[in-house]
Amino acid sequence: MRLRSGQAGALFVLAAFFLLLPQFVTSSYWLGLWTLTLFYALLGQSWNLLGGYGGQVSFGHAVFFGTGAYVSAVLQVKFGFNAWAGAAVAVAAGGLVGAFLGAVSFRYGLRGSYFALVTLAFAEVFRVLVNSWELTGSGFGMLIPLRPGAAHLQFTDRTWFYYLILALLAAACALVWWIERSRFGAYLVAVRENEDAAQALGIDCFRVKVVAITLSGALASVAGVFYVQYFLFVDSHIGYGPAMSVNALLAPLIGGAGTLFGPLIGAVALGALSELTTLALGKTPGVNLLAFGVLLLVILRFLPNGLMGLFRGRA
Amino acid sequence: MLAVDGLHAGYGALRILRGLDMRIERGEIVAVLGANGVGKTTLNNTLCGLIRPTGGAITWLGEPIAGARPERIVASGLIQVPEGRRIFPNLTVRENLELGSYRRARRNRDRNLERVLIWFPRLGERLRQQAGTLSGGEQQMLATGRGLMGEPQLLILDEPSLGLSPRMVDEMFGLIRRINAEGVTIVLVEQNVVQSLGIAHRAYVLENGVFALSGPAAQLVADPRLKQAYLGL
Amino acid sequence: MLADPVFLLAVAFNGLTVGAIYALVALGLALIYGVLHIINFAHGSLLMLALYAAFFLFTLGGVDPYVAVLALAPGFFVFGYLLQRFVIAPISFGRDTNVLLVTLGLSIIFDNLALYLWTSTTRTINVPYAQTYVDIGVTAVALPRLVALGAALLVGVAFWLLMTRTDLGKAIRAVARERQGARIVGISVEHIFAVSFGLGTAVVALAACLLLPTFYVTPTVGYAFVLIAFTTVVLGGMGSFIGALLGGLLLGVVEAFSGVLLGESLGQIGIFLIFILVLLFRPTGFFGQRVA
Amino acid sequence: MAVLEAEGVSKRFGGLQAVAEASLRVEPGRITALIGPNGAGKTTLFAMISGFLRPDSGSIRFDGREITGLAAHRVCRLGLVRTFQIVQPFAGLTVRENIAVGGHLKEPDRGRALAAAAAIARQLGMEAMLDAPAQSLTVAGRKRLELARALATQPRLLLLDEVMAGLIPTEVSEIVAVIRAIRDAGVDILLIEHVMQAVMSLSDDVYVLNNGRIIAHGAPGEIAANGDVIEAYLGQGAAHARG
Amino acid sequence: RAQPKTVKIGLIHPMTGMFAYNGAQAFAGAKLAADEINERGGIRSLGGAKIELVVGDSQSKPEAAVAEVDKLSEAGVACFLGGYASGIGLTASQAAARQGVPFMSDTPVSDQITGRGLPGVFRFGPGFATITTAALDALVAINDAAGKPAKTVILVHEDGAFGSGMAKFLAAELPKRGFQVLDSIAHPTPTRDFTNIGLRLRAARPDIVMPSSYLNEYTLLARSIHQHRVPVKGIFSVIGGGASNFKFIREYNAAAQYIMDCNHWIDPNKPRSKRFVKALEERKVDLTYEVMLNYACMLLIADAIERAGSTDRAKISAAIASSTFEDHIMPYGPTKFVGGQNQGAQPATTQVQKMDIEVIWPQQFATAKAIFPIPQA
Ligand SMILES: Nc1ncnc2c1ncn2[C@@H]1O[C@H](COP(=O)(O)OP(=O)(O)OP(=O)(O)O)[C@@H](O)[C@H]1O
Ligand SMILES: Nc1ncnc2c1ncn2[C@@H]1O[C@H](COP(=O)(O)OP(=O)(O)OP(=O)(O)O)[C@@H](O)[C@H]1O
Ligand SMILES: [Mg+2]
Ligand SMILES: [Mg+2]
Repeated sequence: MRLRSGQAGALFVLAAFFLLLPQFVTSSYWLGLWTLTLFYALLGQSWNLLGGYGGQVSFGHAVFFGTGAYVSAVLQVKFGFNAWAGAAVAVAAGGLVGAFLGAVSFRYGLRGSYFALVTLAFAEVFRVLVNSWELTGSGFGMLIPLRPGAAHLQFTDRTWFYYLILALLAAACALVWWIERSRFGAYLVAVRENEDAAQALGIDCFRVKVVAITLSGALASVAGVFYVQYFLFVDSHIGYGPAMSVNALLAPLIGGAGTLFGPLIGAVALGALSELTTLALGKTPGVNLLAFGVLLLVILRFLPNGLMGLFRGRA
Repeated sequence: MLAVDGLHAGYGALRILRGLDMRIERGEIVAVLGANGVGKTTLNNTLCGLIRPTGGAITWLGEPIAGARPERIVASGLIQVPEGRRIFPNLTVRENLELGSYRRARRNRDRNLERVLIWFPRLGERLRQQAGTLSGGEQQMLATGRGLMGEPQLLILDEPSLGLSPRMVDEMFGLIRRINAEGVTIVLVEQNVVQSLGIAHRAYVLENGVFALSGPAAQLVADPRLKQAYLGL
Repeated sequence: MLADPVFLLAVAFNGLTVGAIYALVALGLALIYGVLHIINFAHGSLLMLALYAAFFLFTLGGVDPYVAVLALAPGFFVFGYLLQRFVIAPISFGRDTNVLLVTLGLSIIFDNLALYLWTSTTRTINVPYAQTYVDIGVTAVALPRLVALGAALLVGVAFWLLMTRTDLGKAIRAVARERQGARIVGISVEHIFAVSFGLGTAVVALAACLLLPTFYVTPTVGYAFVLIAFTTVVLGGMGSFIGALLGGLLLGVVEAFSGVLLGESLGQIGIFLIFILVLLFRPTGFFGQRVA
Repeated sequence: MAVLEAEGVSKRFGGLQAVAEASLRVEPGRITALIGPNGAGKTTLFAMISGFLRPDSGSIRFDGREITGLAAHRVCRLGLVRTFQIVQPFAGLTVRENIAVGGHLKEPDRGRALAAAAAIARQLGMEAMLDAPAQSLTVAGRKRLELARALATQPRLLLLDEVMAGLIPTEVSEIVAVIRAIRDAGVDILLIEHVMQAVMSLSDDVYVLNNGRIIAHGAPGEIAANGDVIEAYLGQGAAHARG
Repeated sequence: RAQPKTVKIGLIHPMTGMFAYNGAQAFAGAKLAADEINERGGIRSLGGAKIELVVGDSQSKPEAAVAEVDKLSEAGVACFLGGYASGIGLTASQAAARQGVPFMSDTPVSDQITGRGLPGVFRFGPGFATITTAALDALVAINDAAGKPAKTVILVHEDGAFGSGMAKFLAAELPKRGFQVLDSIAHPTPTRDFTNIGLRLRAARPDIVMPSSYLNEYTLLARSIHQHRVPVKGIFSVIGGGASNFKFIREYNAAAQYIMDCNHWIDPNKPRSKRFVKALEERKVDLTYEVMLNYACMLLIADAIERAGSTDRAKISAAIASSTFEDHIMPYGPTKFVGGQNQGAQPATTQVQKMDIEVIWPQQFATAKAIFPIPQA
């Protein structure tokens, strides 16, 4: 299937916007925000692949994110790996954790909320483990030594981080776009809709789900690697805490789960929302978050299909 | 007993019923016939309050009920045995039947349960089985039994013979007659045209959102238009 | 130390009393979870609100938490009922993922409202009986702990009776799986949802009243209990109340022992390992049933 | 050689012997029907043949190959496909997408699978609904969708579980013609049906299952006259011929 | 000369989330100092420019802290103060260094804060190594003075950077000082129940329990030790969240009695400290170490700006680095930064005695004598 001209146009505008953004945004604060937004979009896209397309709702996506972050950090700090090599291993590790988690939970036919809670529990197990293990820095967390230079995946000019995350997100979107149009994607969606029927049509549901969770895990660990290189620090709460799991599902759900641009749109919307509320009400601690919560409900009330529902409804 | 005037209903922009008129008298068996997807089930669901009509009036026992909440309609004795059974798969057969009298006739629950089990002995053998594991036909019996547990004044049966063996179909039709004889008014939606017309007093034929034909059942059986459209003769 | 049976019994019993609170929080969650099929992210925040309510009743009105429960349980039932019926349901349009987001939004609102209204200061109450000990042979147990254990057992059994013996309970279970069918027999699905949410919230209020004498209140206090409550629910089996009860008690004991063996910190792993093991070998939990 | 051979297949649910020592054969080029009272175990037998349930005992061979206990998706890949009595659509997908999922078994390309889906829909008279979401179909529409999806996999043997329930007589005749055409295209068929009009006119071979056991086997005419079958299944009402 | 009317100081405090209480306390301390400076005429070398505090809520999360650092440095803050927890402090100070804005850490104890050699990152208070060494000195001295009744120790600590860090140092050092470490018990934050730890302590019968936890857990732990009548000779905590919190002492006086704590604390004998304590009472702010350190840091920053005579960040940074500021409330000598770490920084050891918190060590700051071992009733 080829792109229709409208889609191609939209894609072009989008690409141009993001590519040229650093030309206009000189504030490092704003550039940082955009970088974080794209980071959330990437994390959200990884969740979207499994949860949105595959219908396997995970509440513990931190388990992949944290693995990416920790593996790359540990390899660099404790084993002297080059950051790029560490990143490659970390992404593979994220995929592996995904495959393992998928293999055990899907083998027993865990579905729906059960699966959600199992992922949550796995994230918790990992959190407790890295928090007690000497190798992972236990309670201290992992601090990556400053070593500026592209060779170490550290950039003093943060514009490069922005382009890095943009490229990663674009790659993730391309992957999802390709999946959407492939047999695998059709199978994934079929499994989401009805496993019995899928099985009857010759689909190996187990395999499809395991492949999906492996890809999703690898993508989330890309986000983890990025986080660690960007902030040069990770600890158990950041890596495996529930907050990151919530971040992973928030953007795609707000934007529109099971849609290509849902996570990006969701991340942008959430970023804007939290900026606006902080700007308007940041003086008293908590009030801005309160307003954020209220606005979240308002969005849901009027856009039950997520923001992508807006576009779809019109089309 | 039930009067439907100029009823309109549908799903969103999709208009299915476009001005139905219908009268049901106490004690009747009325058959509603129509090809697949013309809107028979939509009509039933609108009568029961599951779908809000977009126009027209429904008068039940002298009161307007168009747009009323389904629990109110059930409480007043208008009960349906739905298409697709809609039994509670996670409850036992017994619990399914008990919930049939959630809104009505709770007091006579034990007596009614006994009656239902006489009509459907198979259910009696399976009282503690999870309803979701019943065979297709057994589920149909359960759905019918559950409807009867509420002591309906008007019972709407949406394809009660679906998935039943020929012998059970006969029994089902016999049962419908008996229930009717006990004073329950019946609206029967069926694909089994010949047999339904065999027990119905009157019938309506739904086409393109309106009733294209109606009249006494005996008369309709012989109607060439019906034969042509439904029996392919 | 580990060979000392008295010590082990003391640990076990203590685990039971802690598990009782888990069970109570989980019972509420199980109900909401079983019916709405969704994780109520606001559960911890509701616990927090109930703790504050009990706290202020005590400090401002001099009402003992054990007396306050008589007002708070019904009060929170109504609160939960209204919350579901007029906030969660209309906003979520009955969609699972949206319910999830709505409860997430609610928890953000409640937490920060509490922070704004009552600040982040830790608050505790001092009741005389918190220091009263009951000697049960192997160990001395604080009275509030015993009360909590008793209450959890009672509520667990009451819930089980409610769900299996009453029409309301059957309706709740029916709605969980077949909403259209429920409407057809005259069950108001919206009402049942709200009742379930209300009941779940009421139990949380009860848990709060039992917890307050030996615990503290801060705007984030709920998080200490939600994760474990989720775990309990799955362990016990979805929609099973006896399961939630036993799951909670078991987790309390497991936590106690693994805490003693591995240290409280790593000991948390004990809980999750049990959880994962159970899921692997009995994927539906102890009492969960699988419907084809 | 028979396409499908089930021998002494049994299945027990708790205290209930749902299928007991049932044996049947599907001969190539013929349409075989499985009938029997409600709860006789027909669907259960289908589930075992298609790999959804593992039989307690007995053996099932497809094309001479042992498939007992093989996973459902593997059975399907061998060319044995079932439909569900209690329909299982991919509710959120359109009819076209539903059918294409079946088509993907043999056709990796998305575009071609979607095109093939449209062709099958046309064959079954569903082209008007191609872009409707499956959840908006009526029960009869969903039954047809079951058939369409199964057909899209280009099976060797098709197991149809009450695909005609809920159709009016004219529609039954249409589907009967469709099934004949499928058979003529070289697909063997085993079907469960309560609509006797269809069973009588379609099938070459009839097996009757009662209480989990095969109680009769023969040509449709013989079966209709069989006293046991009348007693257990057809009922006396069947004496006055229907349809 | 056009002088700026205000000098902006960015406060990176956790105003929401897990550490909201600590953030609020920290803010109160900084605010008190800023108010005092402004009342007394602001920064004189800048023509009486007032100090304007700009709060950046770190939400108890590093990402948010970094975003706030970026935002505030663009808003023109001259210097940052804050961090609270080590993870936040590490990332926030790094971001500040990137922006070239000096960063004064308030309470993070990880020695990595200044150990990374980031320019412009300072810590006024002591780090792990200093605190533990001081704690051990105090412990040994107090034990010796009592005739060495205590020989065995159990460590109880929260499992994050701060508690684990403490425990690691102590476990390595205690044996060298003649104490046997029977056990080291880590617990998460939050921990729901301390009964098991109480039971375990009672079974192991250590002479001394050394806890390092945040306030809520500390409170539960102290209650558990008290309730289970763990027969200890002393409770000696290292940065115990509760032992130096008057709220805890008021509400659980019996459980708090005789607890010793080696922590950030003021020198109570200085006149400025007395004014400080009074001012806090007037403002109804709990007297906790977050308040003290932020107050002291704020004064130090103001002094540096005064000397720099400019809001230029590099100049302020240089002024801090060369600071010899003395007029603060902490029991430190004149300030002297080496590699960002204030060399004079040291903790005080306090003990709860009746309704008060008395300083019992180092001797030159002491307000009371240590009561050890705990008198048996
Ligand atoms: N939820 C829905 N959303 C959209 N369209 C629907 C929905 N339910 C039914 N329809 C459409 O409405 C029309 C009428 O459906 P209805 O179920 O009332 O037909 P019916 O006469 O009962 O058919 P059948 O004999 O197959 O049961 C059909 O074309 C169907 O596709
Ligand atoms: N999982 C199960 N647990 C318990 N009993 C079951 C289970 N599945 C099926 N049964 C029972 O096994 C029997 C056979 O069921 P099956 O669905 O095979 O019948 P069937 O012949 O297809 O009937 P119908 O014509 O009504 O569809 C039924 O009595 C049913 O209640
Ligand atoms: Mg219908
Ligand atoms: Mg069947």
